[in-house]
Amino acid sequence: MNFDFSEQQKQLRDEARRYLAEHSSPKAVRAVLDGAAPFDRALWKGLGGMGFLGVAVPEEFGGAGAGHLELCVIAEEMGRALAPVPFSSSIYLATEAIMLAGDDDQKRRLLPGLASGQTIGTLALFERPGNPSPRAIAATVAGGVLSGTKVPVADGAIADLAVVAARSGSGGRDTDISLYIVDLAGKGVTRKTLANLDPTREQAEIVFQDCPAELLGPAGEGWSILTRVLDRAAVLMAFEQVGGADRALEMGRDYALDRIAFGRPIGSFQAVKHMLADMYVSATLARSNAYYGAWALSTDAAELPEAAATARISATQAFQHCAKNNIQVHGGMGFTWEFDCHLYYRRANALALSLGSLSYWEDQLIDRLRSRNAA
Amino acid sequence: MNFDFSEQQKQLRDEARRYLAEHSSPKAVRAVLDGAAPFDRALWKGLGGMGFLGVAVPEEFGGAGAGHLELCVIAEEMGRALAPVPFSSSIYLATEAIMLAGDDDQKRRLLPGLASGQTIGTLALFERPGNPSPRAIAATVAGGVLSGTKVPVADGAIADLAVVAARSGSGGRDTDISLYIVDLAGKGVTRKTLANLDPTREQAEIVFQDCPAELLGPAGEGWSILTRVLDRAAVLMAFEQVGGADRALEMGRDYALDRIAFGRPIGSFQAVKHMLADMYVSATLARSNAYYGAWALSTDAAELPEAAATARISATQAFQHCAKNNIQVHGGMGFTWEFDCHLYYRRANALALSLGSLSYWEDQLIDRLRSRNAA
Amino acid sequence: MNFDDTPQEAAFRSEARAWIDANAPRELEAQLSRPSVGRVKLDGIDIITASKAWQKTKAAGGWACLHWPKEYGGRGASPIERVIWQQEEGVYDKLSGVFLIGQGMCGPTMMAYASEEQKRRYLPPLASGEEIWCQLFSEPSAGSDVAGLRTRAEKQGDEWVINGQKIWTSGAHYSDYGIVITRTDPTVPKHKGLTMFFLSMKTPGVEVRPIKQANGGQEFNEVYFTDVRIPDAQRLGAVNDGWNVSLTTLMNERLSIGARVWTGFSEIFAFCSDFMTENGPALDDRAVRSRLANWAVRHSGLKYTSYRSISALSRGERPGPENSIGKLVSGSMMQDIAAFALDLQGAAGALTDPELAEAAGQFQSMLLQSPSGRIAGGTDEILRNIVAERVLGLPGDIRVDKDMPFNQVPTRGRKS
Amino acid sequence: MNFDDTPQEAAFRSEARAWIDANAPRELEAQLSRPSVGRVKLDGIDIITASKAWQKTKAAGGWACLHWPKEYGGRGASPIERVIWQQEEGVYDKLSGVFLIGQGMCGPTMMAYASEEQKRRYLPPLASGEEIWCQLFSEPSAGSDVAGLRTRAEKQGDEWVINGQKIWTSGAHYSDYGIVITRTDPTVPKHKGLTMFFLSMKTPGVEVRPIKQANGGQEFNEVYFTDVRIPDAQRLGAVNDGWNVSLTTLMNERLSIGARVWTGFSEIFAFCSDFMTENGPALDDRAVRSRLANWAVRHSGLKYTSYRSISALSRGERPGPENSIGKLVSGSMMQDIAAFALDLQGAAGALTDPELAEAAGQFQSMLLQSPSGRIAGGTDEILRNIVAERVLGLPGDIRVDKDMPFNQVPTRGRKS
Repeated sequence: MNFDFSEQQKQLRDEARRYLAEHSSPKAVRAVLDGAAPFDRALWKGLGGMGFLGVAVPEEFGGAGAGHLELCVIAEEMGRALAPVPFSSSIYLATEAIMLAGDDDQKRRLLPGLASGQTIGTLALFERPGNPSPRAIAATVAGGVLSGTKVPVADGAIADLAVVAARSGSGGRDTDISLYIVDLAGKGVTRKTLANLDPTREQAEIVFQDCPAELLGPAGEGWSILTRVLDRAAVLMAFEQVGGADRALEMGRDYALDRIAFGRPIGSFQAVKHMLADMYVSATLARSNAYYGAWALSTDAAELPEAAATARISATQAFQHCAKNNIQVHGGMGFTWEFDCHLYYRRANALALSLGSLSYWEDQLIDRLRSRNAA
Repeated sequence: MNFDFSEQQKQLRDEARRYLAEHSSPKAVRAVLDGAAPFDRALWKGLGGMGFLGVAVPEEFGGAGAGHLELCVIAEEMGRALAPVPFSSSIYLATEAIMLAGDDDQKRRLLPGLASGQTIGTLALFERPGNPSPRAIAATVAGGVLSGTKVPVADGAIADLAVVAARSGSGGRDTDISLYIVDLAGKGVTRKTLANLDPTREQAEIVFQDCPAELLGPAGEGWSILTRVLDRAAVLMAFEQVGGADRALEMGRDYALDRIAFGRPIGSFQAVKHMLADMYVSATLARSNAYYGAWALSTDAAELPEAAATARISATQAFQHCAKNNIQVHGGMGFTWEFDCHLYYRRANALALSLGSLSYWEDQLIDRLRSRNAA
Repeated sequence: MNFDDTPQEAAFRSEARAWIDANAPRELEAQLSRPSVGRVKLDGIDIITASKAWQKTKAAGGWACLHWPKEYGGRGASPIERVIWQQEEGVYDKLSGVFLIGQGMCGPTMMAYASEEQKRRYLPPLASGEEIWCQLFSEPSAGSDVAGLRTRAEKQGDEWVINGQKIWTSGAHYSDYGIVITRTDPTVPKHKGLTMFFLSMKTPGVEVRPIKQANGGQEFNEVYFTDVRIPDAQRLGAVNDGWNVSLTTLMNERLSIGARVWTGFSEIFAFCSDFMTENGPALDDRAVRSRLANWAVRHSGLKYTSYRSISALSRGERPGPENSIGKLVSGSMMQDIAAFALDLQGAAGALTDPELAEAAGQFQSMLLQSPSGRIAGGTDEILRNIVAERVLGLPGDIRVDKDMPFNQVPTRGRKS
Repeated sequence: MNFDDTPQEAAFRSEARAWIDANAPRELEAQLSRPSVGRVKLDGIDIITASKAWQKTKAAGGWACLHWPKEYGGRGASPIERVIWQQEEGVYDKLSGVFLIGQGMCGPTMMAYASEEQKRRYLPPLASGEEIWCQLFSEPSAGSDVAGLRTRAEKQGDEWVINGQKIWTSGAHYSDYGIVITRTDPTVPKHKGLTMFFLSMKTPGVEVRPIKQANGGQEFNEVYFTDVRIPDAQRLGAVNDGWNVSLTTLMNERLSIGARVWTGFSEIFAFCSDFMTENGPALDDRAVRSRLANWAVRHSGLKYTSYRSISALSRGERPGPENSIGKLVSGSMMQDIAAFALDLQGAAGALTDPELAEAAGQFQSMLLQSPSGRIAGGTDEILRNIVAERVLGLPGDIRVDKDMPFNQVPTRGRKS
């Protein structure tokens, strides 16, 4: 058994960490936070140049042709560095959807741009408050043109193309839903950036009015493809969350060692020690579950649905827990704008909601465990 | 505002505490635990003699004619002393049901015995695993005779009479249910004591076969009466649980002050201090909620349904929490038969299930808050 | 056991109610009734201006600082009368926020330690809201461990020269005066070398800089002292007895029992009643119900705990440190409630624009504000220590610096 | 990343599997497969007898104490081979419980500190299960603080005389030998005056008394020493160096990684799938699902954490104290799971008779057993300290007794 990443994969992780330490420094993150730009374009280009964006894309489509395990280690570092770029939207969602459901022409046309970072993609799924559900999709495609409103769309205002879930029929059935590729620079697209919990990641409303839409995957199978895309994204996002949780834990640990109160490091008080120990526990469980997800993703195992839900829940809990209690360890300083604690807190809570929230994945997990047990 | 018990009520509490310290000592509790007898008959007689059993029963029916606030303070002391007697079954359930729904003749006939302790009563409600529900009642009364099986019945093997919920019609409707008084010494009654979590309180299975049954309250209103009885019992039980929680907290605190590890009292370690602080918090919230219940019960306020559910949930949580962590504070010694910690742990978990468990009362509380908000 | 007033209390209540009916700024009622997280914002009028106006009206009518002696601008009322007043004042109480620290903490300290002349000069305008006070205690290196403060005061002739930095000073930017605790002898153990003063915030050398908080708000300040000179007459209490003086201040904090409990429960219950999931109102979902029920009993428990404290006050007893549990319970509860509300909203829960977000974005604000609820005014950890030590009688933490000269206490960790 | 064996591992696995297929006591398989809380009970055969028989068979086949050197009764196997063996042994591993302490802790200590002659005498029968060993460390006044022990050993000529009391000695009543740590110098700080010995449990003056547990079970003992005389040759390590010797013992505890994780999750999932509420299977209830999902991810997290440890072993690395989290997580989880299962059962949840109770009473047993899961083998609080100190590098607790002569350390609290 080798339930760990290979030496090469670990080297890739180290490389990504070094690169991001330099190019996604707290200062760079804060430039986006403070509104200088909706994302760090230079960093995005750099990541493309390093080959990090297309690491899981086959060479024939312009990627590095490595695999999903490689993408997992990069995702972890993205989370750790709070990289202010549309990595999850473009790579976990748009690229994965096209790799999964695109025909050869679509892959040839679209993947090279996504893999290099030339093109930014996203997934336009949500239309109203609540979790992913076919019943919540009202956008329609008729005669090859899409109309409807999607909100929120992560990185929606900076993306070049969107994979859009829409109804291809009017029967109101789950099988009326298909996926489409839409050029966001095309006519009929109106976009608006919306204020959100984590200003280092963009969120938008997109109104589509009679926009040309290109079918992605078989008509009527949109929801089942989407489910598989979300599962894959859940594993990748889990690594991003684990990276964030780890960094928040480290920050808390470091502060507890440095900060003196009552004549001794606050990390010598059991209240603080045990808070950090509990953070370590949740971060460790989340990491192990993410590894399970990575194994299932990389081997396309039958366990992927349950592994993805497990990884997602565990990572969401860990990042929220570590980010929240990192502030607590820092005390008043942790609640200043100046300290970086709130960046992790914002990111943790924002990531917890993307792809569907905890209660959604809890429900999914039980359904999946039940059907496996029944099988 | 006086959101507290009166001086006389506090004196009654002190009196009950003194009496129980002497007559319901750990030694007396352990005599029942170790199986010497199903309950402490001498203590029961003594409690009757002190007037504690009939404190809320009107004087004309042989009670002290005080009120429910007085009964609350006694219940608290019963919980604190783990009194091994059928107090809750006979007083909170049987006596309350008869006071609430009995006609004048029934009250005259039955209350004096219950108030003095001469008669032990109980409520025979449950028939299968799960929480209180009219749909779970299958026992039937036809032609004035009852047939069916009730399990578990608290104090069922030692009680003299039972208030029994049974179907008076075969329509399967909630309004087919009525309450009956049944003489447990009569023919057709078969009883069996069942092993349970808390051997200081008896649990039984009762099989009724064509037993004479006397209607209590209007026919067809059994479930609505029962709901009111359970609400009243929930408040009284909450006091018993608060008493237990308080004592478990005290035991933990005392041990933490006495026990030395690493050269100092374990109560000087924050892990232990904060565990005890959290126990104090839950015990205090439970006490305040129990007072709210007591106010509603004693004034027959419109808020009683929600106050009862609130008191019940809070007290159940507090007693379980304090009893469990009292063992933890005691470490290995807390897990010996010799130390009294497990007596509180057993009682806390047993009381949590009687009258319906936490999840049942949570559901009830939300229903009740919702209807109040709608009103 | 009852919720009824005594005859005297009832008389007081109806007098208060009648006066408020006749004098309160009704035009602000609707705005003040909106749920708000953190500092209240009003449309069209500055909150300080509105607060000063209402306070002035109250002072003129004899309803300011009820429990203070009349000669210092109060009414000489009993603690329970103060609670009744608070209940009757209702939402207008939100206009007292800016005076809370001055009237609740600085005033009592002045009352205990200032000269008679000073009390007659400073207390009435404090009571009437004409002058606002702040409290300069915390420092960057002295948060939970307030006695670890480093701001120095050195005697030069009949003056003291203060140098150093304070932090988390609420309202410093609109305050006229402040009480400040300083270190006057660093060679003795930390609690023994402190001295308290009061001073005008306009004294040369005092500089106030706002702190931007994690949620983007600015409610607190840093205050820098550079060669700030004040006369010895502005000293409160004996030289090097400042720790005991500060305890007076902090004790008074505990006396102000809120008759209202804010935990976010009412808000989340209302939200779950209204919010429609695919399967109907969120309130029908058993998982939601279970969470709500648990918050309901905590909310109710805090509410009736405060009623029990009020009853104790009514009997003339002093409420104890038991009240520390309010913030301990509500702090993490609000954080949980906010996260749960966002969870129900799904991806849209990340949107913060009040025009777009569900429930006008109140849970998004609550989420970003809530970490401070577990820190400001005593961290959860300090509060648990207070409960454990002062209520349960457990031993204090081991204080390695207790008997150590302050200038030998380490200032950095990691094997320093 | 894969679950596959290396070729060597695969060869070892198939050899082990074949041998087990041919030799395991199949007649016990069904009984051993039943869920069990605490000590396993078998029908018709005593667990000790059954365990000794299987261990003897394994020893004869060269499958006992796999990682021990061959000359002491082992196989000289690698740590990963040990894990593979455990996986293949499956439910028969329940027959190893009575040897766990002897082989896992006493053996390695003997290996490190006994004479060659002693090792050849004692280790092979320990490995083959002929002789069972126990570990005599804890005392009534020395639980989490093991070094606070008071059992004295005094040198008289070439012998040591031991007096005192041990507690929580698992298996003392069926053990042949034990290792015992004693205080040999009470005038020096507590860690410095300890000495380790081994002895026959039949030595005159050794008296074993079973402890009745809170759940009614009897798995542990008190062991009294009254003028027990043993030769100096039974000393392990230097005089007053017993603390270091004990660390060898305790370190070895951590090396035994379980390939199985027991949290109660599978049991509660199965129960909720089967149990019918009024509205259908409990598994359909959203409140139940939410709880289960949270337990599922903790169970899974522990499982894959152990897989990661096994991978580290497989690479030849030593697993770290990270493994402490297993018990920390599963301890309170089992307590919560048991309480929740009873909650679903309502009033009937209080019944403990396996014939009557739901799911054969397993959750009732779990509830009563579970408090020990948070205490035995290191309390939750000690485990959090270990994680904080050894994994995260946070400072140790302040040890007031560290440099204090042991006989001056206070023994009772409350201002003593």
